[in-house]
Amino acid sequence: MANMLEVKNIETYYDLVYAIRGASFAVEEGSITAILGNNGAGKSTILKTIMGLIEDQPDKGTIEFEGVQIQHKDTDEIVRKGIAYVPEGREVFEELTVHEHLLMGAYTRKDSSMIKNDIEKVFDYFPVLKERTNQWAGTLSGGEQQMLAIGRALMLRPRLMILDEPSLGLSPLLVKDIFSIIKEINQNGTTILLVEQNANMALSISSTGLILENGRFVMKGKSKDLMEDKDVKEFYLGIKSETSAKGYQRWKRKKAWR
Amino acid sequence: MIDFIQMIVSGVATGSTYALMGLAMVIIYKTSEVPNFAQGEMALITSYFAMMLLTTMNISVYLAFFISFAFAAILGAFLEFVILRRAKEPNVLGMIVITIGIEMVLLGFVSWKFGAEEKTMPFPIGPYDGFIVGGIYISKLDVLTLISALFFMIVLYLFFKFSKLGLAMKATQQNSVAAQIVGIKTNRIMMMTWGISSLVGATAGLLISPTVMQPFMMWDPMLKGFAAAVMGGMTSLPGAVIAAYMLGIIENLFGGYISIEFKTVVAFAIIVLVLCVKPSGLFARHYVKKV
Amino acid sequence: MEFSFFQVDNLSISFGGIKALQDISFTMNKGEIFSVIGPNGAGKTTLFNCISGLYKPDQGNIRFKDNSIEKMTPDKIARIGIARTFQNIELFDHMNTMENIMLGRHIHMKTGLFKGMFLWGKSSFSGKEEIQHREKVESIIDLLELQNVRDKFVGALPYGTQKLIELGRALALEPELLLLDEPCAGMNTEEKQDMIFWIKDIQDDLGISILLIEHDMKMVMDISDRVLAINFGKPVTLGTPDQVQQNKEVLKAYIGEDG
Amino acid sequence: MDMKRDYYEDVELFSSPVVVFWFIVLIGSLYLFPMFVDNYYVYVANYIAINIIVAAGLNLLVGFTGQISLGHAGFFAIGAYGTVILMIKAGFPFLLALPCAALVAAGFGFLLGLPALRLEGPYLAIATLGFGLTITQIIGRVELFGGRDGLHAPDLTIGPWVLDTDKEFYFLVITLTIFLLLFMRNLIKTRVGRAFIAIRDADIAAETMGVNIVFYKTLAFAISAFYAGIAGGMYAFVLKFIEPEIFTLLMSILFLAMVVVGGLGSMLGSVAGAVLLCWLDLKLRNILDIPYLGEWLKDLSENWFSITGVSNIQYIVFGSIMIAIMLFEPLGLYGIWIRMKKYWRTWPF
Amino acid sequence: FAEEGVTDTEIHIGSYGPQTGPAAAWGAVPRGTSGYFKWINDNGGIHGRKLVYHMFDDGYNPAKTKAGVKELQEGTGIFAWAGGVGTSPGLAIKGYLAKKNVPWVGPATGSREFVNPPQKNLFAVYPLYEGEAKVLVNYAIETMGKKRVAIAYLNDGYGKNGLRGALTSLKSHGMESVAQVPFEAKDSDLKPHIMKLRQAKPDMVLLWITPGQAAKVVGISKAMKFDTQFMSVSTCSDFIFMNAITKGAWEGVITGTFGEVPDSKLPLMAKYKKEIFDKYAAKEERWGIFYYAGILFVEPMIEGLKAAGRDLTREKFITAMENIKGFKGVGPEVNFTPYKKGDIYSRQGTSQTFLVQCLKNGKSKRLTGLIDTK
Ligand SMILES: Nc1ncnc2c1ncn2[C@@H]1O[C@H](COP(=O)(O)OP(=O)(O)OP(=O)(O)O)[C@@H](O)[C@H]1O
Ligand SMILES: Nc1ncnc2c1ncn2[C@@H]1O[C@H](COP(=O)(O)OP(=O)(O)OP(=O)(O)O)[C@@H](O)[C@H]1O
Ligand SMILES: [Mg+2]
Ligand SMILES: [Mg+2]
Repeated sequence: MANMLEVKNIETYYDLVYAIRGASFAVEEGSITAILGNNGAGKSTILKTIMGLIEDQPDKGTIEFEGVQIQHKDTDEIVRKGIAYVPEGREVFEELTVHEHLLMGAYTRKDSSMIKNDIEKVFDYFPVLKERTNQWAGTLSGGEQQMLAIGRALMLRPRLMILDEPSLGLSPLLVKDIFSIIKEINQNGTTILLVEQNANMALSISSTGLILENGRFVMKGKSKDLMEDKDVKEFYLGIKSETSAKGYQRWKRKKAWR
Repeated sequence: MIDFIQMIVSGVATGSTYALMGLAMVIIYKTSEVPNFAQGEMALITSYFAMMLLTTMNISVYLAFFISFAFAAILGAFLEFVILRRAKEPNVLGMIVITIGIEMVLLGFVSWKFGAEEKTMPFPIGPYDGFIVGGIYISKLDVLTLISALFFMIVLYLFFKFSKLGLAMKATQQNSVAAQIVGIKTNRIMMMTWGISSLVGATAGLLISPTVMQPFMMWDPMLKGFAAAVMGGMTSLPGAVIAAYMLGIIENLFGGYISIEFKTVVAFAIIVLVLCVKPSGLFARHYVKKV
Repeated sequence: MEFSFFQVDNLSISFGGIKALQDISFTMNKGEIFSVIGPNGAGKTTLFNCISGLYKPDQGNIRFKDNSIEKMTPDKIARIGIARTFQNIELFDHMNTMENIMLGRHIHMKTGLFKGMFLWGKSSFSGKEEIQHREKVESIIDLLELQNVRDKFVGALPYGTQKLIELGRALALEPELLLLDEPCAGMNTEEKQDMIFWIKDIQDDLGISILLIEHDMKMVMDISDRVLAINFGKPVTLGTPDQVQQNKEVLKAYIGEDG
Repeated sequence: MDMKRDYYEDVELFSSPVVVFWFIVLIGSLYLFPMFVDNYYVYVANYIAINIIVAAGLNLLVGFTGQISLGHAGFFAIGAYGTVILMIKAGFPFLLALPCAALVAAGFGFLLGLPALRLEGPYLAIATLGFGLTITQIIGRVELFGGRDGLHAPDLTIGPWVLDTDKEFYFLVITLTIFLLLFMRNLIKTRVGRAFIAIRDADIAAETMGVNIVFYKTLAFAISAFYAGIAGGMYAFVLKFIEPEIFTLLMSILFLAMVVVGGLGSMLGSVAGAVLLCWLDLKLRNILDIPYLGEWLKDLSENWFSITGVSNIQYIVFGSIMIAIMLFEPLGLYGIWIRMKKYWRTWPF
Repeated sequence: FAEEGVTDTEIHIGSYGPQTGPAAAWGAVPRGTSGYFKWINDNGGIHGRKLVYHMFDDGYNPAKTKAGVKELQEGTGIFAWAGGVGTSPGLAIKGYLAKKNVPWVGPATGSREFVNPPQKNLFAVYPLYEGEAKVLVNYAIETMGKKRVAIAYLNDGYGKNGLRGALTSLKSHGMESVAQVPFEAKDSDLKPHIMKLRQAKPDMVLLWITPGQAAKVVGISKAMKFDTQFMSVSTCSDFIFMNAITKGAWEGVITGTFGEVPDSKLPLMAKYKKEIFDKYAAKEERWGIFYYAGILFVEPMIEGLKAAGRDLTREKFITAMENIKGFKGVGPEVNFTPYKKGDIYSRQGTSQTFLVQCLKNGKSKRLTGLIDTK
């Protein structure tokens, strides 16, 4: 299958902080791709770079979406090409209602007749939101905001959906729901790029997995293979940590892959 | 009684000017959370531009006004495009200083070009034309200002209410990053609102000009317009207009019955009182951050 | 009257039409780790906001030690020994890690306006005090292994690190009761493990009682002494982790049918 | 090697002997300055120093506590009038009248801080702006304050000294400025300063950490007003004559601009901002005397603008500089300074 | 040379006035002075010396006035100061110049503070506002038979001086004002003020406010059919201008003058207009009262400089100024006397004014001869 998104050798700086140090990867059309990595590895930074949210970045490298280079384009233009983004930390409009958020999510769409339908669909996915239709997003609970951010992105009917830790702050039940929703969206033809801390879940639904360390990819492969990998098991899936904390088992200082 | 009615009428007249400036401030604040201190001077330069057209070129007033409105809109959009957009990671205070800077540049420019001496703009309706109804004097220019203020309020209100744009503007103000990621062209929206706002403000300037023009003529209307906008809630168009008329009327009644020397400041005292009770103005819901 | 360390009685609060909390009651013993679980929007954070004085409950009391705290201002409540972290990080972005934690020492310090103005080096009153409290802060930094970010502005630090700093800041208050709102959100397995370790440490070594909100069931089950489950603002069940985990309603509404 | 190396350093007044050296050089040259320059420059220095005091105080409010004030000319006026009136009417000596007047200003600051507790952004801007305008209006109407005829400052004596020249006054001004700046610097390094910053960055978190928001917000207003009051009291003696209309909204705006242009939340920035803007404000009137540029501007005026309005170019330059600084460096002059330091440190690589 | 600001070929004179800011309309005054000095220089200067004129913009901000005056006085060295616009800027430097004993002639303000108490170095030429107001009210009562006088005054030194004068006159006639309405310089909405005035049903209203405000008050009052006799201060005596900005409503208003009116037939005025204004003024300058006031205020200074002779010192100059008697330029007669404590007229050179009325098209009609205001 063709690559929908192709990131080649990008480097990103925050002022003088060198955050992404030459990262390349591709997202196949119709696939679910997951990026894993430690705290501060630069996962969010990669996504932000793709979305054109960091001014004048990437410093080097190219980003191609369906064959068109999109680096250094305005965010709204990138969005208009059919990429939806669920940012880390939700980024809701505090003083807009839930309903208004969903309308805004469909801002770029022309087929206004379908919007109502899609709103209903989002409410189907997240019934809580329906009860909160006219509440200001700023006063929603953390998890509700997260649902709203995902719902807003869905409203775009994107070709590619980029999610930054969608399960953050959701209840176990909802985490399961979210992943099945992601799967469902994917089956309906949307390609997914996912950043997750919940490696277990992420790898179980994705086809490709990438592991980021210190701004570089250190491992790429089929998710199935990654799940079998010893290091991944140890560091990301926590398989070895069966002994509970009550046993005071302390994690060894972690060594980085290099 | 006649005095009382006359004071109300005068208050409405004054309020109309405030309302126009208030509307203009609200429009910009709605998208960028910046109180635009250059609002008055943007209107000022448009007024002088209109006067220049009228006195140096032999064209009709209507054409001249039309060109001036276009000028105002372009000026607003231009300022946004050339200056405000270039601000690197702007904070609100930085933006305030930038608009103050713009204000000074425009003021300096007008004073440099046209001098400080008072002038009046040739206009088909004279500044002192009016009619007297039952002993009450109503100035034609004031009526025109009133109509313009209401016209702009209604048109803009409907426009923002029933177009996606109104919501998009609010979204931009709330969180411009989030606005971008739903595909809102925040830059274009900003530019457009600056254009519209400049046009609305310029109307106030143009309607003051037939009476008297000098480089500082827009200060008082701008401040009062700002005050009205704040009292109305800073994001509500009808709020700004209602508050503007309240201020105009209160000022006139206060001046007439209580104390004329504190007339100018009573507006501010009332606003402080209002804000003590409603910290986000009369017509805005107060948002308390949830953690 | 019977004495208990921390006690919530019939707490209710609503926002407009939404009844965020209805009749929540529980008591906590000293030294306990007490968890609150529930679906999103159940009212867990609202409960914390009531305890820390940010919301004034419509009904009910909250008692801490000998004080009735539901009408106190947040700063008073902090002073009598309740500290908290936030679900959506609320750090002071323009301070570095050390200063952020130093703010947690606020209530223990005495420097006021005048003494502050006369900070002439380390032998002045405020200088001495500053140093003394900084030592405390450094020990927290050491405990949470934050040494390599101690001089960095917190705004640009990774999410997980920020959560840790929040914990450090709350610890600096030397509270008797610590409220943790989803301390592990956004952390990977390894980091969660560290966090669990620290929370245990805090309970055991410092003797601080902990009221915890967390969606990671494994963690909740691992470390809590007791668990309260709420849904739609109403209590569902209260008991040991195992009891709660078995509860049908909890399974259905929160964990998911298959457990 | 030792991670805890600056345990004590931060607390010290000076972080190293080198800094002590430069500080002494700076203070020394400040005190020797009047010996080497025309009296006019001493006057300008007094004027600037006074503005520095206001800017430092305002920075505490705006930069550190995150409030905004467009009414500082009001506090400045209270300080000026308070000092003069206490001296003339109540016979206070200057050194007593000045702090008393500043305390009155601080009291007003406290009062203004109360409604300000719940206000933010433009709402606070309008409230403070109204305060500034009201103060001058009241002063202008009350005969005790000399009304619009203004007041003449009495002779300034401190004990046996008569300070009637700019130079003599300079030593007083500069001493006070140095001390007030040091006080401020000390204060913001301690618990109180941290509380201010905490309130600005995340007020709710600060509150739950035990910071009494009501107290600290009003305190910030009060301190800020106190500084403005002290500055105002001295301003009365720089001008020797005060009149309500001196304390305009434009003055408040200029104060705010100093703080923002200098760099929010930076003491050094406030000093730089005050120096730059005051100096520009005084100097730009001579813009036409600049060789070549002046002539060119004159030509330009004759052909395209008006020669009678030519002085207004100073507004254009002033405004442009403000815009330029804010456009390129939101942290203002302080930000530029940081950038330069970084650049030199890595120079020439 | 012996004296500061005087060389073999030059005499340095300083002045200031707002070229920017809300009061910039007054900026024409020092520009008029500038034209006048150029004319003097081109006609041979004074005893072989040219006048070097240093004028700066203070934006009507006293702090800047003081800075500029000090800079010039201490940097360049100024022999004497000429003109200088505004009450509060002037008061901020009055003490400074007194202490240095630098002569100062003709500050462009009619406030009492500049001569009360008199100061050795300071010679005022502008007729006192107080006196002018007195003359106007006297005329209204005595000649026009007005009974109900209302006063609109600007709430500052300028307006208060006018108010004081008007009240003095009323008192001497055993009358009281029917209304006193204060204006703020910044007020732009004047309808409440007009309402206040109208409520008092005056048959004469004295306007001691800014020209722009006066124009508005008269215009709106006419439109409101509030018919009364308006009288106003000499700063509003530029009838052509006032008539233009009121669109003709200024007709009938009576004002005082501080010198000739701009369209005066006086030969000296015509000469000044032709030889100074037409030659030296910028093209957008207007031959209005502010411009020629710049000439009027410093005519006595030139007289004094001439009289002081070639050996110019400040001492001699002051003495020469004190000996000016019955000098007549384009303004009223100027008389100074040797310095005497408590005698304000030893330093207040003019005390005459005459009244004019505005006719159609801004022409003026002289109503009275010169009236002494003492
Ligand atoms: N605004 C910023 N300015 C400077 N440095 C930044 C900024 N944002 C992030 N960084 C740095 O860039 C690096 C990558 O950060 P990023 O947020 O992409 O990590 P992440 O992998 O998403 O971590 P997390 O799991 O915590 O979300 C980190 O070291 C962080 O300190
Ligand atoms: N200030 C407020 N105004 C209106 N509604 C509010 C406010 N605070 C909370 N709510 C509502 O109360 C409910 C409980 O919110 P709360 O934040 O306590 O949920 P939570 O249990 O912490 O959920 P999560 O796990 O998602 O964080 C939510 O539905 C929320 O929308
Ligand atoms: Mg991230
Ligand atoms: Mg929560």
